[in-house]
Amino acid sequence: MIDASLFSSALTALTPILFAALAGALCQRAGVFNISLEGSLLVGCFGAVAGSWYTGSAWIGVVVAVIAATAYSLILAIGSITFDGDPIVLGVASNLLAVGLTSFLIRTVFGTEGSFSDPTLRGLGQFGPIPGQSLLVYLSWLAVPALAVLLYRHPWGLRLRGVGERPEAASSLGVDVTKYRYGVILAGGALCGLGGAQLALGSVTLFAENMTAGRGWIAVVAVMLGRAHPLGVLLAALLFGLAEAFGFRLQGIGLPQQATDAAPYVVTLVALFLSNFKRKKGQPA
Amino acid sequence: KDPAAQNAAGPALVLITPSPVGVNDFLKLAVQGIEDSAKKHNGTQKVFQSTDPASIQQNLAAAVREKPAVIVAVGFNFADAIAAEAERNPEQKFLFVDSCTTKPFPNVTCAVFREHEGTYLAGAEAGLLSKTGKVGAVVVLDAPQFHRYSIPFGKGAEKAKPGTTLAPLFIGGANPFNDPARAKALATTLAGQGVDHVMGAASAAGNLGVFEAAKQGGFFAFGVDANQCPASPGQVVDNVIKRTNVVIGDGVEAILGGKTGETKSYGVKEKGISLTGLEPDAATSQCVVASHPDVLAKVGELRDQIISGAIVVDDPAES
Amino acid sequence: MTPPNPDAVSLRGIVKRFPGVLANDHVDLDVGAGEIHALMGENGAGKSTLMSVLYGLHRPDEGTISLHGKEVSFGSPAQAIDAGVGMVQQGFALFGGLTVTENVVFGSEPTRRGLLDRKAATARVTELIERHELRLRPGDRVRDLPVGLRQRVEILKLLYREAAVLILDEPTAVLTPPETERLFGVLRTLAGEGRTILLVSHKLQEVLAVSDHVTVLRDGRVSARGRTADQTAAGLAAAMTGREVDLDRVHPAGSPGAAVLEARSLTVPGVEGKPLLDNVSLTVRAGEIVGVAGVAGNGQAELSGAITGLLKTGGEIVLKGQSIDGPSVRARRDAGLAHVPEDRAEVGSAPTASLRENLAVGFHRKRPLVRKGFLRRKAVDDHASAIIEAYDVRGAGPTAAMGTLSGGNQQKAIFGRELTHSAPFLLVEQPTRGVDVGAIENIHARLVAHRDAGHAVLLISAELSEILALSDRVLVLFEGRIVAEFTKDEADPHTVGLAMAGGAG
Amino acid sequence: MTRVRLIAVPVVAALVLGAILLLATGTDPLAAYGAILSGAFGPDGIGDTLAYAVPVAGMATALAIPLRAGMVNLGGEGQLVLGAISALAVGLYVPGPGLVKVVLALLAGTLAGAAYAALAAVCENRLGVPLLISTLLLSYPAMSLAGYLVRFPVKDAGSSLPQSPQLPEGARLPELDGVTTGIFLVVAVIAVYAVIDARTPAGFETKVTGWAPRFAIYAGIDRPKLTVRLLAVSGGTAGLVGAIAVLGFPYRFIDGALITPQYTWIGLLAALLAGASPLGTLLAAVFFAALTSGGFAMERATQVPRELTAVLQAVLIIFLAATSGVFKRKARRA
Ligand SMILES: Nc1ncnc2c1ncn2[C@@H]1O[C@H](COP(=O)(O)OP(=O)(O)OP(=O)(O)O)[C@@H](O)[C@H]1O
Ligand SMILES: Nc1ncnc2c1ncn2[C@@H]1O[C@H](COP(=O)(O)OP(=O)(O)OP(=O)(O)O)[C@@H](O)[C@H]1O
Ligand SMILES: [Mg+2]
Ligand SMILES: [Mg+2]
Repeated sequence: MIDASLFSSALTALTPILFAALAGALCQRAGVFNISLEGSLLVGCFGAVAGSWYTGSAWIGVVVAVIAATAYSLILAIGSITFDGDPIVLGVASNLLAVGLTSFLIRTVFGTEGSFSDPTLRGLGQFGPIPGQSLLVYLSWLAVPALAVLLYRHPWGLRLRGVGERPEAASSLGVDVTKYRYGVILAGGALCGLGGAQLALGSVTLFAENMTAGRGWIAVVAVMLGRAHPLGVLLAALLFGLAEAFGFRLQGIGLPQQATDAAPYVVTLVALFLSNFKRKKGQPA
Repeated sequence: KDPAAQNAAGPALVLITPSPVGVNDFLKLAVQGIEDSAKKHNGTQKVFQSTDPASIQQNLAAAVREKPAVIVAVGFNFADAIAAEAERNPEQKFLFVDSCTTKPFPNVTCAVFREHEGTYLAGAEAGLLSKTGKVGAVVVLDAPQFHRYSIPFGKGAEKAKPGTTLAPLFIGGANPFNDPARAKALATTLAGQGVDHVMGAASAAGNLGVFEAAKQGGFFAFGVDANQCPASPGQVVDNVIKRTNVVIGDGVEAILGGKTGETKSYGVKEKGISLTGLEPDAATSQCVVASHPDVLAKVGELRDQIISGAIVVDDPAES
Repeated sequence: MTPPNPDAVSLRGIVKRFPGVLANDHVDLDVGAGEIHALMGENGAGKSTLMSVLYGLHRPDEGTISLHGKEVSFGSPAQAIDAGVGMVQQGFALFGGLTVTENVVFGSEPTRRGLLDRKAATARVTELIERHELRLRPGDRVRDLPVGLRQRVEILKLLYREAAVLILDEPTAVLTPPETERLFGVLRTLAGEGRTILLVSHKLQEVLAVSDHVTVLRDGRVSARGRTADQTAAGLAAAMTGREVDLDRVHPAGSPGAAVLEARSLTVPGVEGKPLLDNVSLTVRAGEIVGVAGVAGNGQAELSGAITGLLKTGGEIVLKGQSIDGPSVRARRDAGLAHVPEDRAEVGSAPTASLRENLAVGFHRKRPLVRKGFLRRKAVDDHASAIIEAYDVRGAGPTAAMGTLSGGNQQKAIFGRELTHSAPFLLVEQPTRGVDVGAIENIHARLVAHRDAGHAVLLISAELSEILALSDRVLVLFEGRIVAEFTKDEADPHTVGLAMAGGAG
Repeated sequence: MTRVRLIAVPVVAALVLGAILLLATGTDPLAAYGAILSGAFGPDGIGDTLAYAVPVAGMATALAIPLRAGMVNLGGEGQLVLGAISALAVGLYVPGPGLVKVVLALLAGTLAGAAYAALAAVCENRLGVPLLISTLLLSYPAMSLAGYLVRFPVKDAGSSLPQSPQLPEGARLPELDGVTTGIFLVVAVIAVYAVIDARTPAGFETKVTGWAPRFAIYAGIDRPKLTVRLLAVSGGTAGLVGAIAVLGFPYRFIDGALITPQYTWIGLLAALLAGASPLGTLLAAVFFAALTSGGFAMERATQVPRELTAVLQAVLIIFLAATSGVFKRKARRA
């Protein structure tokens, strides 16, 4: 049941989720509730494939993915910060927009539907010692300590956390709240772009409608479970990835797919219960 | 609006698909079939693409309002909707491909496939080629209809080389028909368990994930519906092809000729189902199996046995 | 015209408008270096606005700002901070989740190789704490600190930024007399170092005690200014309100009747073993105001939570002979409890909802607002109009959003709503925090009238003078326990103040 | 007047943006918009629009109910599916005359959805998992369970697909011109919601909680209890919508059939857009349904991709959020 390929497939499964969850954590720290991760990932997927296709370079594809997802996250940024719109409305709407827009673009740009791929479409290729993993996988792991340092060892991180806790206080101390919030949302968009690029050019080499299949929502849950700390978020994503990979194994021993599908969600829910239960016990009232 | 359509004197045909055509080989063949038919009968043709059960119903109703000579619907998702429309519109002729209404209707002609025969043959190839004695399948959903791509694969492999075992995995999840990353992860998982030949029935996008896993993991895969070997040359052994275009051509012709209400089943014998490797253009197909003439010879024998009735492949969907 | 020795701060003709409000109307203000300058005025007179203009939070519509004779213009607090202006805002600008050091260096952090230099930060903060005897621990989380210490963190922030001009907006609103004394000690030292201090306060005695000069604003205009030594409390009050105010009114004692509320052994556990509320028992009788004095953070919030049911606690509470320690907030209210909470904006009202709806809350299940299960629109309107009229709630009428009312009017509306219940027992918390002298007079009178109508009142206030003016009995809460009890006659500022500081335990 | 402008400006902006997209793809925008309009409201299209509006408006109302108290239920899909499968099971297995079966099935669907959503509320109250997360997470296992049921114990013997058998003739909700008679139930639910919201203490308490949660608790509103109640009503409504869906054509549960059309998400959007006000939610839901069915009609008529309407819809909401006050989180305080 447990072998190297379990971890390898868990690793593959969790990378896009990890990128998105780090984006979510960053936003959460600055007091922005970001549920548009699913849409950002999907836009990243599309950007990656389009970029790679038109330039013939997967890495330019990654850059395009980052630009596209960052641009897309402007919707949340402008809507929620400049116009003070409700981030949940904007999140739900922009997720639907991502599905509609990428489906629309796949028809108008690639002249096809459902999915786009081509044998000549460049993927990221393998990198490093672990089979089947792209450079972006390692980058996602590096992003964890990098963000932890940024949040807890860099002046920006201190200000960002202050902005998240009491924006009006931060602003009275000369910190430009708007700038920080725009910063985290756009940086989150960029991270989701990387996640989308990994999904569309790292995991596989194609774009399919709605190919994120709920990974952005899992990321939202991971932010919660990981308490918006980069390390916690990593653990949460890892837990989910392992539970999913483990679910595949359970199919192998004869459980119906409909039963194993639920495994990662149930595991996550139980983990949430346990972590909250512990916290409650340690901290009365 | 389309001037060509106005001028055409022949019958009007409408094809309704259950999901966007795009790169879906099965649906692409269906579109090809309707186009060929329209050309052949000097008629017109339209394609309505649906996305979900609600739009299937809408599109079917819209098609009925246009009163074309034949409405062609492909995909099992249409069963209930066609039954309802056929009952309500006894004058309207339907060609229902890939499935049939539970109750027969005089105005509904059905064309179904026996994919399991093709899968069985593909399994035989896998059994012959497998070094590990383990074959697998990555299939969209854990349901009898889709078991036609897994169970017969194991049976064929076992027949070709006794002792070969099958490990099927199903995609499921939030988006089973469009989750290539998950399809790839499942194929990789199978490889981790020692499987070296994987049948891919993971949807149009999903199969590409399976092929990529094969490329990375150095194992082999099988495609479905059309020749998918060019998508990943050197990795795809063979394909279970479904000649939807031919079947639609036949069906439309029969209906226009006045024969309606039948159900015709297409298998290896009727040449509705085949393997790319067994086709005349196998050599140029870029399929791995083309370079294994010995395997093809043995599989050819099995095919003949199926045609003659010496071998009967159980249909998992019947159980 | 230009004085030879320019003032440290000089505001000339400052005008600041908000939609529909002229907050500052050609205000001039000059403050010399080393001076403590008090700024007074009623609620909404424009004090905070003026100070915000000086601190770069608002841009003036007209007028100029000069520092040491040099005209400046601030687009943001960052620029003001750079120019040596620091401000402690009304209601603090601290981050509870961060440590003292982090709060202090926030916005101008020392760095080493691009990263936060925690060592340097801690060293600098420790040094400042020691030099000014602020008695803080740099590593403590601010959310764990009592209000008095938080105030010191704010001061520390200004010192860290080496502000030459310190603005303090109502810094003593939440402090006890000893804490206030300590703060003033620090302010005097800072002034002695040549810094300029601008102090906004409603408290006449404090202003008289600590400031060198005073400016009074009324309706956005300067209504009086001069050397503090030349002022009297009554004169300042008149300048603020435009009328005579009876400042030192101590209300006559009530005539207590039967016990209405009896609480026994109320306990709220704390994080590290030490309970936040420790075995507190008290009784409040009909026709009696019982005042709970104490430094904020000594269990007041827990006591209130225990009585209202907003906090789950151990112990027993009996209201009018009926045990209510199990039941919900609603059951307690039904049993005869009314409550004016400390936090008017978030707890006591719904700022986005209309005044009418805010006033209906609590009455929305009872006749006459409800008949046959349905809310009657007319009854809801009448109810609101009645309270607005009776309590003189001024604003744009019953359909105006609660949040657009001035603070004083919000307080009146909430008072009106809760007093209208005519509940046997009323819990009032900090009824006059941040409220100007005119409004205080009004609120106090209403509380006494409520008591005289035979209701029991428990008054929790950090304002010792308020406790002494109103209470028939005074309880002192210290570290979660009641450490002293005084009758109206026994209670004087000195002894009660001593008990509040733990001197009676 | 200003309200009209608040809505009109974003609508026009979205239309203009859509027109630019259309011109970019070489299509006459007027023809495309005309096709959407006639496809949505023309004699042939209105039925499609209504058929689509029933589940969307139903789900929108289901999600609006807790949203009124500021609680976001992201688990509508699970509740919808669970309601559908429960109703189906009752319709299939409970003996009795048709009408009784239909009533029991509707009831079972409602109860199943209600119980499941209430469970999410309990997760928040007792285990501290925020409602947003608990509803979302619980949704997936419910969908898996329904998939499992129609794959094994409740499978359609005649079919090889993950779908249930059809309900017997008597145990169905009849259709009127392709629209389920369940539409009356949905309208009734919305009417009841509107009255409760505007005229009862319960509706008032819900709104107070939405305005200011701490104020509501202070005023004696028991938030945990209210959460359970609102979620139960929300899930119950979602379950009822599911029950109506399976009791209507094709009279069976097909795995995934209630999920792929995105009824839940579009419903949520409608509810959010309308600030959960009962009539506003209904209007928004019908509007979205019209856009969707009009989109398909447009594609059939002009070959313009139907996704255009999805884009229009989302762009419209984003413009609305950006230009009007309807989504403002909190009115600023003095
Ligand atoms: N941001 C703002 N927007 C609109 N009006 C404001 C704003 N800030 C202050 N005001 C209004 O300006 C006037 C002056 O307010 P300011 O806060 O300066 O009063 P204050 O003297 O500090 O009162 P208090 O004693 O209550 O603190 C008031 O009418 C107030 O409502
Ligand atoms: N942010 C705001 N937006 C709109 N109107 C405001 C705002 N702040 C205050 N107002 C209005 O400005 C008027 C003056 O408010 P202000 O705070 O000066 O009241 P006030 O006369 O000082 O009363 P009080 O003594 O009760 O505080 C009030 O009627 C209030 O409704
Ligand atoms: Mg005021
Ligand atoms: Mg002020």
